[in-house]
Amino acid sequence: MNMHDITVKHGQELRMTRPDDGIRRGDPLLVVDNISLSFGGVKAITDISFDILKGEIRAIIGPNGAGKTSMLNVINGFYHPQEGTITFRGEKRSKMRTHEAANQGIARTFQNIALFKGMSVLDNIMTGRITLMNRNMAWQALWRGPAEREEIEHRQAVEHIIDFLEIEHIRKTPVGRLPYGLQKRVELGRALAAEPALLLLDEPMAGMNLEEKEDMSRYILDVNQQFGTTIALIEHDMGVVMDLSDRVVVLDYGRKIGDGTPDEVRGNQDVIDAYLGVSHDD
Amino acid sequence: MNAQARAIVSGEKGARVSGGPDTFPKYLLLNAKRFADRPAMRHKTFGIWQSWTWSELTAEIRAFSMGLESLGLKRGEKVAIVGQNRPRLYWAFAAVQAIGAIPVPVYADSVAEEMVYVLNHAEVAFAICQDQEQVDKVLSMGDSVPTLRKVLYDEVRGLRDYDHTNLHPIDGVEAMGEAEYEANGDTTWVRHIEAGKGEDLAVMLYTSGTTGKPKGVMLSFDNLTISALNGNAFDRLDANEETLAYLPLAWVGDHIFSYAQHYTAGYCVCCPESPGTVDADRREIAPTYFFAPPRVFESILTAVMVQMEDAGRVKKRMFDYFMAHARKVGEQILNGDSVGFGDRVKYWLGGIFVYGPLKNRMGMTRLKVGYTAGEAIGPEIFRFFRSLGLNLKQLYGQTEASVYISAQPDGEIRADTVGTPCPDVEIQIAENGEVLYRSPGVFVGYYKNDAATKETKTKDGWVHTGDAGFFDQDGHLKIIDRAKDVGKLNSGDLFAPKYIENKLKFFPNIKEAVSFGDGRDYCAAFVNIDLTSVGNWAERNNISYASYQELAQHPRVYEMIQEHVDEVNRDLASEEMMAGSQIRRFLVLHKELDADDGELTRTQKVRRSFIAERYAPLIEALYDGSKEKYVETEVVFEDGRKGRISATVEIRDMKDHPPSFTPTGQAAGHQEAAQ
Amino acid sequence: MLYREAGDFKTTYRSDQQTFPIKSERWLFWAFIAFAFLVVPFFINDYWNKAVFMPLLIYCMAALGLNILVGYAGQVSLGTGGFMAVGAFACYKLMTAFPWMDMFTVTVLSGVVTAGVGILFGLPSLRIKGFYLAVATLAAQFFLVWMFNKFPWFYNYSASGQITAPERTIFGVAVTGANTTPWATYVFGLVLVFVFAWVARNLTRGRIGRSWMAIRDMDIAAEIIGVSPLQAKLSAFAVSSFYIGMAGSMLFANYLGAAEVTEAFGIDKSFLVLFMVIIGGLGSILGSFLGAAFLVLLPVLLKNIMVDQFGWATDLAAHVQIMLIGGLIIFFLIAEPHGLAQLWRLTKEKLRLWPFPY
Amino acid sequence: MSVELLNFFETFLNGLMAGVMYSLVALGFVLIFKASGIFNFAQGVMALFAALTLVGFMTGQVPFSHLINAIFGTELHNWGAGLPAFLAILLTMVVMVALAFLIEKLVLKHLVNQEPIILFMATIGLAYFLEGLGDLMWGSDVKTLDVGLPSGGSFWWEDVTRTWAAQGAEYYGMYIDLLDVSAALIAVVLVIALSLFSQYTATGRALRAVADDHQAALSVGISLRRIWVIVWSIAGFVALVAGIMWGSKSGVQFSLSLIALKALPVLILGGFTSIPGAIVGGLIIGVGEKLAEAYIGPMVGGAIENWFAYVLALAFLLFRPQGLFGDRIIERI
Repeated sequence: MNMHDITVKHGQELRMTRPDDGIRRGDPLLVVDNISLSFGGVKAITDISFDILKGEIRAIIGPNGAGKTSMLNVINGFYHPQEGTITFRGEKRSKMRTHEAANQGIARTFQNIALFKGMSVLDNIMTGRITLMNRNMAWQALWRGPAEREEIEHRQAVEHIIDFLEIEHIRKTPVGRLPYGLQKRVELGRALAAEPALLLLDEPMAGMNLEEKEDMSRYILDVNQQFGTTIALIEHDMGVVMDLSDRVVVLDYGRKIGDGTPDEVRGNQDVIDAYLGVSHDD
Repeated sequence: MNAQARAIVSGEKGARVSGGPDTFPKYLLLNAKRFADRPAMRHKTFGIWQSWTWSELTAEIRAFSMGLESLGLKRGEKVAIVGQNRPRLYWAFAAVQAIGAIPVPVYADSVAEEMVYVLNHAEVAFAICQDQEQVDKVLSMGDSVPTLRKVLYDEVRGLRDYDHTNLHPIDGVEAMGEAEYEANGDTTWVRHIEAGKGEDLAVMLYTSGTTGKPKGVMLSFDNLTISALNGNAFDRLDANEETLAYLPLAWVGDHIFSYAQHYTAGYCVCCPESPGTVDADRREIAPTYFFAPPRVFESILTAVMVQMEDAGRVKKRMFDYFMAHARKVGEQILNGDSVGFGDRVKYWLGGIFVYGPLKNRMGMTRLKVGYTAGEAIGPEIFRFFRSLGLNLKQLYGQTEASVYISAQPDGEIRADTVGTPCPDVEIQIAENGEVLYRSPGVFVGYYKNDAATKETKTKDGWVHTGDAGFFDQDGHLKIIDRAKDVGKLNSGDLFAPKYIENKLKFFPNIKEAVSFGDGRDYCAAFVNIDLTSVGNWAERNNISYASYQELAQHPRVYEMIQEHVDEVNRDLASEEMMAGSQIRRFLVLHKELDADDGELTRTQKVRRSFIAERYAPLIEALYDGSKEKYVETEVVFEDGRKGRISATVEIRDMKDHPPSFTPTGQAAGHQEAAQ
Repeated sequence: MLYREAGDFKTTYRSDQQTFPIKSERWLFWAFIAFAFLVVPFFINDYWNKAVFMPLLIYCMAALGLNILVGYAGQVSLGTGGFMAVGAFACYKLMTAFPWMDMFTVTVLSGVVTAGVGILFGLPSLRIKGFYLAVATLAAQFFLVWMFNKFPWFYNYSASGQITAPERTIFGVAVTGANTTPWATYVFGLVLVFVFAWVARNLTRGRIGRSWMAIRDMDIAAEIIGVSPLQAKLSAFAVSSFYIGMAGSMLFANYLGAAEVTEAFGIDKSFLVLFMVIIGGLGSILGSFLGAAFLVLLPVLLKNIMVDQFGWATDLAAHVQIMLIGGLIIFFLIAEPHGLAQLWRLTKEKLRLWPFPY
Repeated sequence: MSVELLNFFETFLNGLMAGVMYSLVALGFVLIFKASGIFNFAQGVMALFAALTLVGFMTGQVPFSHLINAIFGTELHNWGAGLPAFLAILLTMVVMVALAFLIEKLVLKHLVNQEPIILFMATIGLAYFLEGLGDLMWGSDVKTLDVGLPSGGSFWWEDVTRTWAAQGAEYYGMYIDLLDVSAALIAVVLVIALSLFSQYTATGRALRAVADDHQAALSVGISLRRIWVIVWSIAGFVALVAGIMWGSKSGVQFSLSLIALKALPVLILGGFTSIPGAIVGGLIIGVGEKLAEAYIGPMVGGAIENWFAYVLALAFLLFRPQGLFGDRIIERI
């Protein structure tokens, strides 16, 4: 961030994505190569490969238990696959701690809202910027000076996100008191605050009514278009997925059964079978 | 009309000193010097009140203005300004005026067709919009506004992918202006400003006339600056005021309060975060100078009462106790009358426990002067605010007058008058009761509508307000109705339907009233009860009812309404011009007047002629002496189905009060409040 | 009711995020501080200092520290007594090894030493959570007390096994030893508590505080969005122990003068401070003060009533007192599980909304 | 067998018997934790309170005598006659059930759905309260308790073991306290009884249902509050037994309440919810502690039993965070 003013005048633009990393729009940002993951002998993911291109919205779909969330967990380093490699921004990832993925520019939201219940909306979103803040404890203890300046710079950025997501009125409300739909939006805000290169959304519209879904779709599209953020999302609502995403990868029982544009996937017989078998699944 | 009414009543001599700036851009340059580091404007955005001093404001406007010129805006061209109360839209006024072009603010909530008319009629060259919504509206007009060359916008959201050949973000325009300033300085710009003169056209405000197409009221810099300076002097407003800009930009009131007075007095105008947060923003800012139409005060009062309903018993009793005391002595204390020591102590205690916190919650702690105008305010509402010690006053104004016609001087406040003529304003009452005025604020004319101008403004500068009114014994103007609606009873007495209806509607239990009398023997009325209010009353009194109709026709409801009508009659009897038109008979309508049925306009105004036709049998019954009448009415339900409802409606007789308008009889009704 | 917030608006982020955003509260706060600094020192006597003010200051410090760990970072600790002992013994060793050192330095360094020990005993928190961790911190409590008992080096081989504070001064004024005056120790403690309460506020309002709270509220999500659990948890243990160590040092050097580890720093200290934090309010700096005040003042009050007023035997009074305190703790937890700070917040909210109920 | 080996066995055996006692106390914790999610810190004080009450009944003390005397200026101390042990135990049991009832009524009922730490703190408050109450009712002096359990060393066992020593070694046989033996036996019986109770009685099954899933248990009509009273009564019973045994051994005094602290490492080792965990964990801790005291203690100056158990449990936990009998934790998000 390079905003030094204490007050933000109108129209100052917020940069939501990281500085250019040499990857051009349309080139692979993340490549998943032959990943397999198992828990105590139970295979959750078997030999999956796909890529996510910079600037696209990539959907990961599949019936319940297909391994979608596990896949996201692998991408952001929470699970460590037994086999296969992940290449992010051209670098092959070695085994790392979970929070390092965030440092590399991967942010995400969660299927079951994972906000920090004891904190306000503002603090939750500020927490999203934790990887971008670096004043040490001595500065923090003194506060006046560098720590406060840093805090204010980031507050400005966060205020832009609050403005973007239209949650000004709940800025200082503890998140626990908010209705579900708003919590989802705050969670998106927290992920955006990290200025991610890759944004992972785990069922961003689960449990929402039609209106809320439309709102959320608009925000996702706006994020993608306005900030050029690459997005990978899991979603159950097929209509939403097909409208939003540029390309879709389909999982079933931990295996990849389809990959391509929404239209290609729609015509794929394996995908149709998989979904027919579980058509009752929301 | 008697001889006194024909006389011209004049306000004091105005405060204008010759030699001062005569246009707003000139004021801007002056303020940048005299108030350089004082706050000029604030806007709640990104969580705090972003603020600009006068010198910062000037820099912004200069950049904006020079950018507009770079874009090709020429002297004399019109620029539409569309949106809510945003700093940049206010800046746009001065930026446009600086290069001699004329701003034309447009109601942000008007639909595209209305907007097309205004933009076309005004022949705008540029349109400055707030956001995507307004830009879409303007762009949707396509070629139907052939003069339109450029569209500017404030908020970029959603507009990124639009074709930007003729669409510009204000940011970009300011950047252009800034670059120009860096390169060539601002001498040309300042020369433009100096070329402006007081008699130049400053702004065009379109009035949404009740009939016909909107008319473009042309106001000159002189009109506005003189009116504003007079207003400042009248209420002793200076650069220390803070106001909240929340009313439509296109409305003359906002133009005076948030622009003309802002520049002439040099005070700070605060723009709310969004229309939905106005209440909270007002609480934060606590304006010292506040203006609102009666409905705003009404909704504040309603909110107070509703919340107090849910308060604990002790708190509620304390509230009631102190509010009763405030009603007793609050206004007297505010007016500076002598009040006993004990009462003062009690009022002081009340200030700590109730009035202070209440003002704090309403954001009126710092209020120096507040105005209500636009229509008549309910006396109860008016008194409520005044009894808390808030200096709320009434004002009578018009777009054509640059607002100020008459206003209440401090200490001479009454709920039912609109005060004495403002400084530099002369008023006379015409033969038919119509109020005429003449002042420096009188508009130049209607744009491209000489016929209408002639109709409204006489050769020697008198303007027809279209309102009927009279001066009372103390020289205060009282407005009774639209002049064309005022009729005569067969007895020759004046019949002012809206005046009577408003008196009825001041009772919370009465939602709507329609009175009849023009060309008849006596005055009679339909009354519509207020379901919420009467419903609550019924609940408290254990009256059960199954429907609106049943409640409306309940004998005890009738009794209650009868009392209200009687009180209105007593009130009317105390007024010289109205004593003859007391309500002789009334009925309570069995259904709620509804816009879906065409009985009300969409803005909730009564459609008198339609009602007269639809309920002809009832009106007939009002005048044929019958005790009740059976009616059937077709209604449209909420889901669009049609149906019929029928009822037998009771009609009640009232007796007249003897006239009591001698000065000694003035004690009646709410007039006791004065002095 | 007493709040007049209208017109008190914020034009900068700095003023928006200040500690007391409401003007009247700011005034109240500074009036209180002025009273504590400018009035109390002139009227304080030995009884008030020993019975009320010093314990209050010391436990405020300890409660602040524990609240950072339990309330902000969500790591339950029952080792407070042990960490206070570390502070006390560090203080003793520093005082005797470096007689020239002034007491501020000694106290702060004792805190630093304790912070180191705290990090060590905080390591298990990386693997275990909740009650398992709470019980694990008991290991610290028992081990540390045992250690200070068993190795005479810690108490300089004194025959009694006690540590005794020699006289040390600040600006020539004695704050430890036999020649202290009540106002000197009081002001010394007050300055420390004031400064470090301010530091605690600063630490909890920014990045570090948020990383603690994130770990507390949802550790996995916190980790995924980039909070390093290692840093967050260990820094919480370090900072918390730092405060508790200083409190231990003050308890020993400025208050008791002489201490024996099992008696002065037993497990009941751990519980006492934990009670303060819980009754005061988890995750609230104000709560730490309120909790400490409540549990320091209540026994004084009870003792005054029962022993001085009723003339009961002290042991009987002690039994009634412990019972009452236990009962009151339960009562408070039932009445307001979020502590006195929450009670204060609710009252404040009520007063701000006055006369409206919402 | 060498003397060293025999000494080792002796230590081991004593450890096992101490371990059984630990298990017993730990069991009280586990029962309550399983059924209500409460980490009942008052378990130790409950044992003290039970023992105090038992002694009070047996010696015929007047409850609250100090308080009454202080207020009314009387000189009450003793009824003049005590109750026989059997009757006193029965009566104490009634008191403990009443206590459980009161705790549910006055405390737990009002704390439903609170966070675990709040409940935990409430039990610490309860511990303070009971400690004060016990002292207030019966006085804080050290009392002896004798309900007729055998005590003293077993000569028979000494004789038997003396013969195991290698020829010519200077060995006088193993020492074993009969009180420990009987306590261990009673504990074993109690543990078996509790296991059977929870396995084969309707109430026991209800208890387990509640432990598995509160919501589900509620929805099939198990009254949570009744369950709580029962669990706390059982915990009171366990506390009584523990109180009798520890009280008989080392007198009834405040330190008796510290047995709770002994049981805590057992809990982290065995897991808060596992009955077998409590038993096995208790034995491991008991044995480990005695061995450490005997073999490590002398190296560091002794008296390490206070903390050794904790460190043992902690070390264990670092390598196996899910405890002895827990399943491997897969973290989900």
